[in-house]
Amino acid sequence: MNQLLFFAELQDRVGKERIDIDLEGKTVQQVKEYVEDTYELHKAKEAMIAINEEFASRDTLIKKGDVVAFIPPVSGG
Amino acid sequence: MNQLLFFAELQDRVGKERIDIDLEGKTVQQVKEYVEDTYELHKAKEAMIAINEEFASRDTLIKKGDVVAFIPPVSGG
Amino acid sequence: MSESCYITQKPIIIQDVVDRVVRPEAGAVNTFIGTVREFTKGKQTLYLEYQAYESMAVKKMEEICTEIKRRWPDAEPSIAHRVGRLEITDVAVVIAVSTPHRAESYEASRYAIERMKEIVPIWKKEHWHDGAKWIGDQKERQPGVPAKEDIQ
Amino acid sequence: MSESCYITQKPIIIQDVVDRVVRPEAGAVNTFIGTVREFTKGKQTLYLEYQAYESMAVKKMEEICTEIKRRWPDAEPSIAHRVGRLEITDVAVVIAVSTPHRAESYEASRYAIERMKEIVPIWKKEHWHDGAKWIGDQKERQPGVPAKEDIQ
Repeated sequence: MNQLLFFAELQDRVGKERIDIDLEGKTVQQVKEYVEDTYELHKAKEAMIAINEEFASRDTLIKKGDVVAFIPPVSGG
Repeated sequence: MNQLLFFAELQDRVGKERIDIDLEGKTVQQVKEYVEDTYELHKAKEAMIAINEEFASRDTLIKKGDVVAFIPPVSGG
Repeated sequence: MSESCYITQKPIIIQDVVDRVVRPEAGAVNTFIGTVREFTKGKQTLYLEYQAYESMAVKKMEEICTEIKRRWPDAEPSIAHRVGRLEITDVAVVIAVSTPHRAESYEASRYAIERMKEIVPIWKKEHWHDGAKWIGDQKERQPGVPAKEDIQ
Repeated sequence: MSESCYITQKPIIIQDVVDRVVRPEAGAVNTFIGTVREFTKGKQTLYLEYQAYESMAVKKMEEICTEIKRRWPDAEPSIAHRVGRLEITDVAVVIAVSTPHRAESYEASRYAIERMKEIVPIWKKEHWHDGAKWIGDQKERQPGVPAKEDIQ
């Protein structure tokens, strides 16, 4: 199993900050497409993905237990 | 009459922070030479002169009541 | 030794961030304070809401501190960011960098705030009279993974 | 409205200087804090003594603020300098500049400290184990009246 985390606008749109879901074996790109389709989240495309709190490239494979977070363009500071 | 003010090293050397003296009609340059000679203050040369709290050029004439200050190279901040 | 980077829901005490970097070796501390501005491009903000992916945000703030120490070996940085609801003029972020001499304190402090806006997962939602919106500066970023992280 | 420039014998409260420039129009405050460094070119300082030609110094600090507002019309600066005996890590000067956006806050703050070191009649005396000396950075200055003031 994996945790899928959402923040900011994506969190508002999904309506949850966290979803427990099995993503093992999928690539980051596949996870983005899955979220885009499932939640009709066009903005998911613009987000970066962090795996276990580190930015991941689009072809990275999700492993068992990985925490996968959608990171929309940041605006802190 | 005029007030002649000294700061920092010049104050330590002269031993006073203020001298009451008539400088009317002298130029800034003449005041510097006077102080240099009277107090054997070689360092007076390096100082700027402020008249009534404004930096003055060397040929400025001292007027009655002017407050004349020796401003050694500053080191605040 | 207190942590050099933290996220808090409470008002940030500027002195507290400065205290984390003041030391006998330093003669200069540069501090950047980000405050909530009332008008952005003519539009009035009523208040802001900041959200963070807290554990990752602290990690990324620490990463920025590490980058700073690599570039300016004598620098000591500290970064604090507030989350939750912030009113106009409230302090959102405080960066403090101490260095032996002043030039480096300015450079490193500037570097820190620019990097904050690139890699730290914190977001703000602007609330106006007629609505609200999560802000994200898409122009400055590439969609997907930024080139930098991709390469590393 | 409190004065934007002042000299004090008491410890400078950083928050107090920052408070003088925080306002709804500003999103950024840059602060420069000068602290007493223990070692300068390998020589240990025990403590410093700052002296000011106070009335003129405040006038010159205000002049710097005026210069800043001329160059960065949206900037709001404040400068405080301490005099008397200061121990290692004590704060000697605090400059705060608020601006709508961050770039200008850095530029104006840097400008302020550079000008402080040029035109404000404040001096420091370094006290060491083996003596003491009034510091004045002759190299950076011309003897006599500086060209700038001469021309104006």
